[in-house]
Amino acid sequence: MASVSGENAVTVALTLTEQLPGLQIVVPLMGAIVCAFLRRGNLAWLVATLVTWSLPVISFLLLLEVQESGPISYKMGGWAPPWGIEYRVDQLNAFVLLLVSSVSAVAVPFARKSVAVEIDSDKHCWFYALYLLCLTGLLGMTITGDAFNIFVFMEVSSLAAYILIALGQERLALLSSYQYLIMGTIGATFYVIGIGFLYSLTGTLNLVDMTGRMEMLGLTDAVSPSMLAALAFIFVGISLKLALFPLHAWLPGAYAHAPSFVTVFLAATATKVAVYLLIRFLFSVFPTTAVFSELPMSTILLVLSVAAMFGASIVAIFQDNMKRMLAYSSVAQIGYMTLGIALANQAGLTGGIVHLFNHAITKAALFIAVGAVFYRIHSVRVEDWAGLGRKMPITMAVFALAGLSLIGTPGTAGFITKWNLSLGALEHGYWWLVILIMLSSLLAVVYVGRVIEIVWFRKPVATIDEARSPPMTMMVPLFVFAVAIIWFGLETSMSAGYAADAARFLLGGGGS
Amino acid sequence: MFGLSPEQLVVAALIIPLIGAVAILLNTTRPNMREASTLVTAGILFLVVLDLLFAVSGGARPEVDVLTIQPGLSLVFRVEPLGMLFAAIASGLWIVNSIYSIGYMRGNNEPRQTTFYICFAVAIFSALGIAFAGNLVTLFLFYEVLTLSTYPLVTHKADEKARAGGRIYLMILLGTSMVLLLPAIIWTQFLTGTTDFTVGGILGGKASATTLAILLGLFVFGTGKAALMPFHGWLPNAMVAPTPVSALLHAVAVVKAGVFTVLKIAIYTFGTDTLATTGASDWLVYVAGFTILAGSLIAMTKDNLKARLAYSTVSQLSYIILGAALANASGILGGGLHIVTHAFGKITLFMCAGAIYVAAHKTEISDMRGLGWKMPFTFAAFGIAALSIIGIPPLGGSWSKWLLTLGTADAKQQIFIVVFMISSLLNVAYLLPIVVRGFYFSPAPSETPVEAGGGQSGIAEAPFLCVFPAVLTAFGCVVLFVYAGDIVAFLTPLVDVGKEVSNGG
Amino acid sequence: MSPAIETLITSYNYWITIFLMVAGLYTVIAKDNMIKKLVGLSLFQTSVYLLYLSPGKILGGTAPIIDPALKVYSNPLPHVLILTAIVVGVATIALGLALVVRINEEYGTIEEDEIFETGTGK
Amino acid sequence: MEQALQYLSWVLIASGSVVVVVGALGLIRMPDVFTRMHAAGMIDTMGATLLLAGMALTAGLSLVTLKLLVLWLLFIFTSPVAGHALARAALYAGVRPHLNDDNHIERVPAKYGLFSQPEKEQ
Amino acid sequence: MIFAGAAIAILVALALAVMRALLGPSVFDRVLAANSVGTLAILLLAVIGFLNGRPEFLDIGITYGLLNLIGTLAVLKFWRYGDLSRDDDEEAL
Amino acid sequence: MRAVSLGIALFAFWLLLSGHYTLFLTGLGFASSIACVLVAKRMNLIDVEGHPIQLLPGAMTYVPWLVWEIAKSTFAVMVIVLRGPSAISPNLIKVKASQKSQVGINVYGNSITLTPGTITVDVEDDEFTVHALTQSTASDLAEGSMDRRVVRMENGL
Amino acid sequence: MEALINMVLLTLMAVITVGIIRMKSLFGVVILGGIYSFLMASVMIVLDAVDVAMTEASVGAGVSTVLMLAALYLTKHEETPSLHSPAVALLLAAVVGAALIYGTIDLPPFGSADTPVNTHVAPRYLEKSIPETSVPNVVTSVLGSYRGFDTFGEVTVIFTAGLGVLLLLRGRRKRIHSDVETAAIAADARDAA
Amino acid sequence: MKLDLILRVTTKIILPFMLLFALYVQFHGDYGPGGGFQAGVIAAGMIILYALVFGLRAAQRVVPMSLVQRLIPLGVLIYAGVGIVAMMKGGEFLNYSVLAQNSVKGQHEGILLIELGVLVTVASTMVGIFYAFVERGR
Ligand code: NA
Ligand code: NA
Repeated sequence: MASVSGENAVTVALTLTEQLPGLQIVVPLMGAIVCAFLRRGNLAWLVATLVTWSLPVISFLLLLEVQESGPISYKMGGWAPPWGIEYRVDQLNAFVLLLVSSVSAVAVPFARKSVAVEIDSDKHCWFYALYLLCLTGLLGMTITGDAFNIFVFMEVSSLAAYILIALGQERLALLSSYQYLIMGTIGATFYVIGIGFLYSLTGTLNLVDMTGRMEMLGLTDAVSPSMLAALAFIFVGISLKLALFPLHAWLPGAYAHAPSFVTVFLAATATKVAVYLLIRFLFSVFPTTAVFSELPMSTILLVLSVAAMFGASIVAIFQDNMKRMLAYSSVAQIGYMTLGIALANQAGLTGGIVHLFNHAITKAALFIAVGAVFYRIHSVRVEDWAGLGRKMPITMAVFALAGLSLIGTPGTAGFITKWNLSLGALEHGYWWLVILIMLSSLLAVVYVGRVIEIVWFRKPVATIDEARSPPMTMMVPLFVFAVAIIWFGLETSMSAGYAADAARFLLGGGGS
Repeated sequence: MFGLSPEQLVVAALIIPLIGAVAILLNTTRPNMREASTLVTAGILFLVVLDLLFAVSGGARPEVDVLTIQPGLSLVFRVEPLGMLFAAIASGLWIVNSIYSIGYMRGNNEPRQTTFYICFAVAIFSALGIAFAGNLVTLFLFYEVLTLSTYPLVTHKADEKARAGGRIYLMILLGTSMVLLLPAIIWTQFLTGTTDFTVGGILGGKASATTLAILLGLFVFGTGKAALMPFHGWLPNAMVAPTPVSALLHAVAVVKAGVFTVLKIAIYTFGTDTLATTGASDWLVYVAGFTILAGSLIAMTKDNLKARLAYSTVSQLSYIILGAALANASGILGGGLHIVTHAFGKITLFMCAGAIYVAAHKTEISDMRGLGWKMPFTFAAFGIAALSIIGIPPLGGSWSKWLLTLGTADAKQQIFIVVFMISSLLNVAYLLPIVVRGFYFSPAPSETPVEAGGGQSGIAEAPFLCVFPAVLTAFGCVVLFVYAGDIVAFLTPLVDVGKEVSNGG
Repeated sequence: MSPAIETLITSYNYWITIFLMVAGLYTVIAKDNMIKKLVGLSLFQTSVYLLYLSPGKILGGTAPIIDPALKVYSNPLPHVLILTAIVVGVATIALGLALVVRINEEYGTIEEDEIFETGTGK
Repeated sequence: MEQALQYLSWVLIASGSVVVVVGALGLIRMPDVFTRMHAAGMIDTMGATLLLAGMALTAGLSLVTLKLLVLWLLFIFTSPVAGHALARAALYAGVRPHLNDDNHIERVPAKYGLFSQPEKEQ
Repeated sequence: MIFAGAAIAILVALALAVMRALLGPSVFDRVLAANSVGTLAILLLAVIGFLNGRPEFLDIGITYGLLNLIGTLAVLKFWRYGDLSRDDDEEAL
Repeated sequence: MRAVSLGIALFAFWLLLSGHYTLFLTGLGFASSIACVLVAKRMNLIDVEGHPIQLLPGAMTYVPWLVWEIAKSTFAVMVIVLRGPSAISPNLIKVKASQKSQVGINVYGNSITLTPGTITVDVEDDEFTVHALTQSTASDLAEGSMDRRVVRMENGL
Repeated sequence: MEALINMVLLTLMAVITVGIIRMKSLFGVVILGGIYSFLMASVMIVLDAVDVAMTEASVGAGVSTVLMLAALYLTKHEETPSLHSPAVALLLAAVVGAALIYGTIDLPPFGSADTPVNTHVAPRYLEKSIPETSVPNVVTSVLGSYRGFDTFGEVTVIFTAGLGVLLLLRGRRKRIHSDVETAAIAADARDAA
Repeated sequence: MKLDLILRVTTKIILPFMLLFALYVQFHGDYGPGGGFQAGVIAAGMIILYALVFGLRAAQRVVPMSLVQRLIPLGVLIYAGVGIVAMMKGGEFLNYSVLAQNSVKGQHEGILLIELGVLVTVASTMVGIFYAFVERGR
């Protein structure tokens, strides 16, 4: 529109619909700025909540538009790609945008009471500002079509996340934050190195243009050394961010010691966006066929995924800290997502992508339940929860339900993932992989079952004397996620349906 | 009876237990109302199921498509005779078991009774879901719900032993179903593009004999509730639960759901002809035969009454699996009938065991000498049920064993006639002595029995609500002998249509 | 200049870049002192600047500030990217230092091995 | 005239270069931090002055020359401050200058305190 | 050509200063060396400008000089007091 | 008055740096100069010390003299550096500053440091502690010609 | 000549880096870090990245030094010898180094004008900066306009870090030293093993 | 003991010029190296130098922490504000061309404004971080 050339350019005014991609980022960012100016914590929470609630509306409209008329391009600053930064929404990231924004929207009311007890009151406004910044960063990484812009917003979200984690009450929060900072920065730097190679090879930073240039310059037929190095660095960099086993060391501490709301938020969104990036690069930036047929990419991912599914689950079994246990469970669950990538066929990729969503709602529910308990009894040690089922029946029931989803029981969202992953595995003839997927679920039975047993079938301990149902701002998100877990276990046109669209899109055209 | 269409009846049958569960929950603080809710629900449900039974015997095959989760993954109910039979037993025995539960739970002053009745109702709901499931996915869903809803019942006592039993229960049932059954279902979906239960089966011609044999293995071992060795361990361990729960597990819902699933898969997923022609199930005959014998032998060694009954169940379930594995008309019909006859026999035995525990606090067989004179009704009922299990006319169990024997002959597996005979002898050896001890020995002089009610020689039965149901079901065992033919006739479409299909094809 | 020397000269940039990267990464991983680790992280990040700037340099070109008298300019895009990277880097280091200060307050040490191997430090 | 200025410029730059190198050499050769400061000071003052002046002559009367003047002023203002601060801090921190006689410790004013290990880095 | 000579001289001086920075031994030796590196960097910058025929980027040199001063004073102030900004009623640098 | 003078100096500095004399940029320069003056005022920088215009006339002659002094000393120190450590005889001496103003003392102290061979190590009221590289630089300083030159500059000569 | 200056500066940077790694005094590390930045900035000048050089000098030699010193004041000045062997780190770093060397094998030659980098997107900036934005410094026009959104993100990063440092350092000290902390640390160590 | 004379007098002289230099760098980013970020660092450096020599309390009298805390988000607000105004005028976020009648003029103004935003945030953040560290030691 504004590819101006000196003279008075005739600008065609964009409609509100056309502005949506920009608004997806601008709205939360303005929210963050407003919160930074505010002085009253409750007001900041209100701003954060309203802002967060507006985001799923935007992403849903974007998704509808993508479904209807294909990828949307939004020229930041009015400059056409590859000269300017392009926001590009297609089937894949429209789904991820909706995921991130809607899960955040459901979770954000939980923050009110939780933050009130866990964070010093003079820090509330900036806490919410940082939360919105983190959200902005995640959405920005997802929506942008520019490789370097991904890095910038990755850092926005990462820095905000480091701070949010450090605000946890225990001193271990600081240590975890520091370790996350180191690992996260190494990851981001690896990513930048990889992009540096790609830029050197193609001369562009726009993802779509990059693919086009690779074809034009004949880089797609075989994987050249520089291309391989680019792939390796981007892969390792993103894997650090998504906590792919064995690069997951930062995650358990970060999740375990962050303030409850931060854990809920990060567990539900942060790693998902990183997985999205991996999918984006493997399926739509790099020459997919070359990467998957010439290189042992599938094998590497498969092995690491299975290692995550088992290794992390086994470690989770031995955790006494609930948050830490769920954090290790997250590492294991990330294995399912990457497994879907490794399978690289319609059903498998659908399973991997839909698990982004299914795991998000499941883990959000679990961590909210943990946060609600912490709000009442100030402990996340499983031993201190004995008999809690009597005192906080609904919370614990939702915990159990979400636990079932983690296990992958039919009727819950988690089942859908395993169903599709297994179909994907069978398509390759990997019947043993199906058994492995199910065996790893069995490990989830062990660690979820242990908690359920302690909570429901143990004599109450003194620590839970004070326990009672959590406040409404916690109950409502909990309830919504519980309904979502069942809903998306039974009616999947919104989850698996869109995931399948995205997978088809990725496998079909090989990219945008 | 209710003026509802068969489809509406299916929906009603599924919803009623849930409504009952809510009613129970709402009456948490009013025990009488709570128990009344249970009974009323069970009664209405039974009537609805009966209504449906008549419809089905009249040839109706109601089908309810609930929803499509994603392409190839849907929740469907489709009623056919075998499932109808299972539903009828489950809902019918629920009434009896509820009456018994009230007596038992009140008599023992058990805690957390509301949870107990709710879980019971949900378990019945899942049993009906399994019975009416129109495809493997639906069946699997309710199969898992059944496991989960019965887990709190098994762990009811909430002591370390109960928790351990619960752990084993959950791990084996969830474990086998997730690691073996679910992959089998997904594999089936992958091979055939559907998981619908179809007359004549869906796997015929879709895979090699070896694949089918492996798949059958996944299915059969994956159905941990069928307690085929080596996945039987949960059943004895679940004995820590209160007796009504044992009755539920052994007779009403859980193990029946297991063997029902095996039969259903054999008939509707593989198709008896496919199994017979490919020989995919040949190996299973031997595993089932082994379990029959091994179960009985172990039962012999148990002094704890419930443990002995548990191994008896392990053994008896494999009769049904063997019927499925034989893959011929007699085998299938015998298996189907055995579900019914064993249900009546075993529930009677368990209710008697519970009555003995409530009245005399005895759990070990060796302690029960002379108890029969104090508890004559209980021991009489026990005796009748034991004879039915052994397979002695004029009791129901004799028919099902006879049909199964015919099945082995049809399948040219006469060796299993010997297995049946040995097993029956073992049955005699481990069941009858209990009755005999009860009636023919007086208590050992060394013992100083502390009697619950009355003196040394007086009648000291358990509460009426405990004993009456047992007597009722014992009577059922007798009645079944008379009506076995009707049941077989009701089940005949299973094998008839199969023949038609095979003839046509 | 002979082509061989020219090759040496041009690849020298990459050699040193790689050396700096490896040295930085080594420092981050090997050192236990948290400030030293941050210094290593900083070195690692800084070395990336060269990776970007080197390909953008055109020998004989000058800074990309348009002057009617000049024709050949080096590529401005890597400069822009690296400006952003520098800022991101310093922001990260500042945050890391703040964390280290707090960790020192809580644990009485900034040596990772002391915290992890002797329990809780102080 | 122009030629003469050019030569003068060269002379200035050449001598500036010499000063710079000798100053840096002094940085290595002198025995302690104070004496090294004298050498390093030459780079900031005379070295910079000569080089900047030489460049200014090359540039002629232009904006560049004016900026060179600003740069020179900057050196003249900041160099002695930094040098003074350095010497003072060193002295207060206990670095003892090597003086030309043996009893130099006594010759250091008492207010700087008594120190045992003059050149140890803390 | 004379600028090339100057550049080489400055590089030699830089190398020597770097050497002193590495050798120390005291922190003040290193600060001194760092200060000299700053100065030499400014001079080198100017010389490179003349070598390339674009000498107008001397602003960068001014920036170097100012921040070099800040850095040096910060180190020294810190070394003297362990605090970067004593208030004026306390003892200052 | 001093503020106006500082403002003019700053604006002159801007013009010296700018090189782009459009109305817009010059206006910005003017505004910037005013802004800087305001900040300087807030920081209490504008006084005899912070903006010593009174020294300007004297500096006209003092600076060339100082540069020449620096040149001479540089040569001397270069010789010493080349001869090696054996040529030095470091000294710590006290020097009296006879300037009346603080700025004057400052100029003297900085001049000492600027001249290779001597460094002002410490200032206490009007007494400097000076580190001298050799006996001769010490005695040159003690002789006091620089002190007198700075006083002369202070007086505007 | 440019290339020679470049090489010497890069060599000095490598030398300084070794010094930084080996030096135990964190003070020395900070000072050497400042030197490193000056050298890096000079390399950037050689590479024609004048804006970057200005930034690197002000950040590296100014801001970083001050911040590091401030942190050192609040912590401690000396690095203690490590308890582990650096073998793993060395191995990892070597692997990364090998990957980097491998990756540069077929990168376009240094300094050449007809590489993809210098022919694809960049020429348009150089050509159109003045007509489209009237800004002769192309770095500024790309930074401010063509890729102004990146710069916006960059400002957001600073904003975030600013909030973060202030939140962390202006807050109270923590008081909860959980009694299970030792266990958690032990668990970490075990998981890492 | 009083402030060291040499430091005090010299920094007093340099400081105003340093600030002016920062503004020069800010406004000449179009023509030469520099811009909001570099200017912000130099301006912050001026405050830091002032604090180094005259003490933290003196510096905070001139630039109080409360002001810094407002300025940090203000800069981002200026930047985002330019983008949003562009959106409201019918262009994309940060499309400066629509800011004025003439797109080139719009671009020029836009760049000027966003550089101002960068300056504000960078300078205030650097000062804020410095304050935070130094205060922590008290
Ligand atoms: Na001197
Ligand atoms: Na600029």
